[in-house]
Amino acid sequence: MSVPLLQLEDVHYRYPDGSAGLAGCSLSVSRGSRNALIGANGSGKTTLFQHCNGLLRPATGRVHYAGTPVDYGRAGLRALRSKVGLVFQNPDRQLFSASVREDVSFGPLNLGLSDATVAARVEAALQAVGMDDLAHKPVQNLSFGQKKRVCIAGVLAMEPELLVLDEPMAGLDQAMQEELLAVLDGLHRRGMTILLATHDIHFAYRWADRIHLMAAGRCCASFDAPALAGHEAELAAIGLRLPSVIGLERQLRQRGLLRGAPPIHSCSALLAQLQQEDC
Amino acid sequence: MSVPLLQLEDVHYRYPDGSAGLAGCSLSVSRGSRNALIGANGSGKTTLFQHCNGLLRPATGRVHYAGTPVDYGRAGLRALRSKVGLVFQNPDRQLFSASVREDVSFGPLNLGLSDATVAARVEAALQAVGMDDLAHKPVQNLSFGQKKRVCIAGVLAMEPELLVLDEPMAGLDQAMQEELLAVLDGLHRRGMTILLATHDIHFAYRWADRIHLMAAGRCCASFDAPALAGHEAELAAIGLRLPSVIGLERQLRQRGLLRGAPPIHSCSALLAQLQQEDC
Amino acid sequence: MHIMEGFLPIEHAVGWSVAAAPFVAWGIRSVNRRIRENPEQRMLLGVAAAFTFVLSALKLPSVTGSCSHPTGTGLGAVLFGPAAMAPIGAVVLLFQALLLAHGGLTTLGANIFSMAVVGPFAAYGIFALARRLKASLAVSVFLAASLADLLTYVTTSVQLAWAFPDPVGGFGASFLKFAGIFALTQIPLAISEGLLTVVICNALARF
Amino acid sequence: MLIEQSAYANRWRGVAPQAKGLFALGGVTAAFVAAATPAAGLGVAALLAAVTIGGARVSPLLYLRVAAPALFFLAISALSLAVSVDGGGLQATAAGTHQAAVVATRSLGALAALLFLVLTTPLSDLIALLRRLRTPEVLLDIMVLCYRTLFVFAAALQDMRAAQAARLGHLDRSRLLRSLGQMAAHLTLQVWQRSHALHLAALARNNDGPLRFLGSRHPHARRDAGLAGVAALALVLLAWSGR
Repeated sequence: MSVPLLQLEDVHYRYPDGSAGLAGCSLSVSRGSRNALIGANGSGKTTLFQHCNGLLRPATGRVHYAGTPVDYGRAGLRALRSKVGLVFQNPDRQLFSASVREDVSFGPLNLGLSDATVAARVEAALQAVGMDDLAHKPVQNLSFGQKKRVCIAGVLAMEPELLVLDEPMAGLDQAMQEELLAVLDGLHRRGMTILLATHDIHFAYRWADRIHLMAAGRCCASFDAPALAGHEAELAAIGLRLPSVIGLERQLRQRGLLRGAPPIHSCSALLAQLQQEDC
Repeated sequence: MSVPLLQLEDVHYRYPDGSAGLAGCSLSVSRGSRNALIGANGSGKTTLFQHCNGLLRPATGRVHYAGTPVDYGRAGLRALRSKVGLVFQNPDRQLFSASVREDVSFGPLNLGLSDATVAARVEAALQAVGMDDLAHKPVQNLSFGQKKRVCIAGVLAMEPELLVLDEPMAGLDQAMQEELLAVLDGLHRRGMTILLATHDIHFAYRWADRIHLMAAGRCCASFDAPALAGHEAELAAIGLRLPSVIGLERQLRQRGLLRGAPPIHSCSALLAQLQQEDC
Repeated sequence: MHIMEGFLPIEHAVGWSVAAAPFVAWGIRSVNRRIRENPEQRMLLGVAAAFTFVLSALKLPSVTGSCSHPTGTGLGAVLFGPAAMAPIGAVVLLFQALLLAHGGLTTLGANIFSMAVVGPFAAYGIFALARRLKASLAVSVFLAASLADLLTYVTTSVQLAWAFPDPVGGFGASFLKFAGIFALTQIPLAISEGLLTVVICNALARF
Repeated sequence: MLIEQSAYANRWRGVAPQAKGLFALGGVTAAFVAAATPAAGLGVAALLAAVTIGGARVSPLLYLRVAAPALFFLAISALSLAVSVDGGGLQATAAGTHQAAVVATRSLGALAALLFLVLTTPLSDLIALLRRLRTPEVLLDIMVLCYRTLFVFAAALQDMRAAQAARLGHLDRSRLLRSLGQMAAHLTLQVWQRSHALHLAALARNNDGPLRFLGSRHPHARRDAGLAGVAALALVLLAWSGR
């Protein structure tokens, strides 16, 4: 197996006010994969993410990026943060500029790139998230879903290798979720490694290559998404149930209603399959 | 049919900055019912809610409460607002005091009740939302879900007849959602009428007695939740699909796998039913 | 720069409280009038106080490399008016004493006088004067914020020197002592605060 | 905020705020009374610190961390009191040293009294106490809203700083200043949005005037205040006799 792109080993972190952040967290993300991190509020997902690009530094334990340990000096952090793009949950707390274009240019300008390069990257990033038509708009006139996409563009413009998103689907209505999903799929096809946090086991099962479960500051299980059915106990330990599509698929296969199709990842896919086999 | 508790008739409203709020919105909520209002972000749900307790006044159209038109004088608004409790989406924008008990006492004190009555109501409201054990904690140390419950307690302490909640489930993880749902079920059993906004058609189908669809500032369809299957076209018009459980149930019934059970409202209930009939 | 709890003799502590009281009282009357005209102002004042508190907890990179905190009074005076800044500043200073042990209760009057009266009025006056003299917005804002910061610190030095005249050189020598010691941190801070306020106003102007 | 943590977690949190206020007042008075004799002043300070740490069970480490900035101010200021500029040189005079000692012990005593109060009493309780003392209503409203909102803003600020740092906004001093300015401007805009939202929320809960709340009940308020009054009086008398 090749070297993982990002690897945390037994990371411990405690906030200055004494509250625990991470307690022996290990996680490995391989290049080009789609990773969903599942955990309740307060399980340490955000703390983990802030370790991914050096915003927080482990008290003990190691963080490796592309096989080398993270260097927490200024140059090292610069390099790491340009490779690991972090999109926070609340757009209103990460967009500061008056206009969309200006905000997206914040990161690449800080990289010290030339104006022409920055301009080109800003346009490319806006296009990747489908916001090029709205680039001149003031940020505060955008919808919540559009703001989320601007946040992603702001990180993409730094051309990271790994995109880390904290609860990207939270607060989005169905149409916006589908738009955002299309953006993520596009990025993944172009080779981007993605790690995102979610509450939603159904979404994780449908979308991810690999699922990581998190509770009480540690990553308590990691497995390939199709193997989810085998991890019912670990899910139950963090208060989640298997997506019902797994049970339904099993029941229908037992009754011979579904034939040799590959595993099905959502109830709507299951329905589509049933209808198709019906014909 | 008895007089609806709340009724909007052809309400139009436009914000001072010119953006449209409501455009011919009609809605009727009957006493004791559970109502889910479904619509995308920006469809006017929040504006509608602000009409429910007189925070906004229709430019044209009428609002009736318990059969009488709303009186927008001071006394009329006081009466209306003590009967229609409004819980906003963001707890950080509606909690005034850092002390949980103080904040919950705010509404009943505004009603001019005696200190003893207020104290009793505060305790009852905190108990109803399951926050009586945590009431000694300062608001800033509560989780997001706990803050939401404090907001609800603050409204319950005014003993409203109609509880209106804007996106109560947004931002909550699964455990918190289940806690909140239990709170809402308890209130409904005690006779409270509930109207809530949501993005989530699955949740609405599972929870509500009556579903209202909203788009572009008007309520474009209202129907009893079990009749959802018959409204595929209206759903499609606002960009939503039928919950897949409806299609699955239909398929399974056609194949004789489900017997005389009443309509099933979620995939997990469907799975449970299948497993049960299997035995 | 806050004078700590217990530092001033009792006559001075009382005296400065008496001196600050009319300004705060006048400020309260003025904001009460604003609230009567527009009830939303009640919320605005409370939120503005929180804003000022949080802003003054911001660590600024200072010219000398050390970090220090802005007073925020200059920006506050320009945004909310000097009259509102007296009650807002009084609450912020009280909270700094109660939540951070920064300043004190017996010295609250003296601190209010320097930071919630002199600072905001100086900022407002300097801003108005600079605008009248046709200085650009940026220059006016810079002068208002940095000079208000400096005047605040001069006032504090006066308060300390008055309370503790030098046994050899009297008030003047004492003033030079206090002003000299705190100049080390305060002058770079005043410049940083001026620059920051300009950046804030530039950003605000674009929204 | 360390003081917050202690105020909600100490053993005397439930004691009526008027009792704690009374004792703190006694402490400040004792500090001023005893100051003429530095030894007595130090005694008052030590006693107050002992009561806070021993009685209310505030962690000594936390106590020191909270006191540190004030002690730093005290050290510099007392030093400048002790020395005089004479001709071209600095020298310590007897009068100056005595004055410095008096001021330092008084400040230590008064600081210890303040710390006793704030480390044992949540700010909500202190605001409720100020309400009983008939503080002007508008100041109380500002206090209540400020106390609630400052945590919201502090969290927002923390998130914004992290977001800027993640996009390399804090790499050097000029970028840092620019980033901080943008952040503060963004926060400034929120002042109006938030106050509007709070206004609506208050209207929705039938408010049309000052913000009123039910104070927390302290079943033994009278007994607490009586005990605290006696303790405060004893402290002042002790300081008087020791000076």
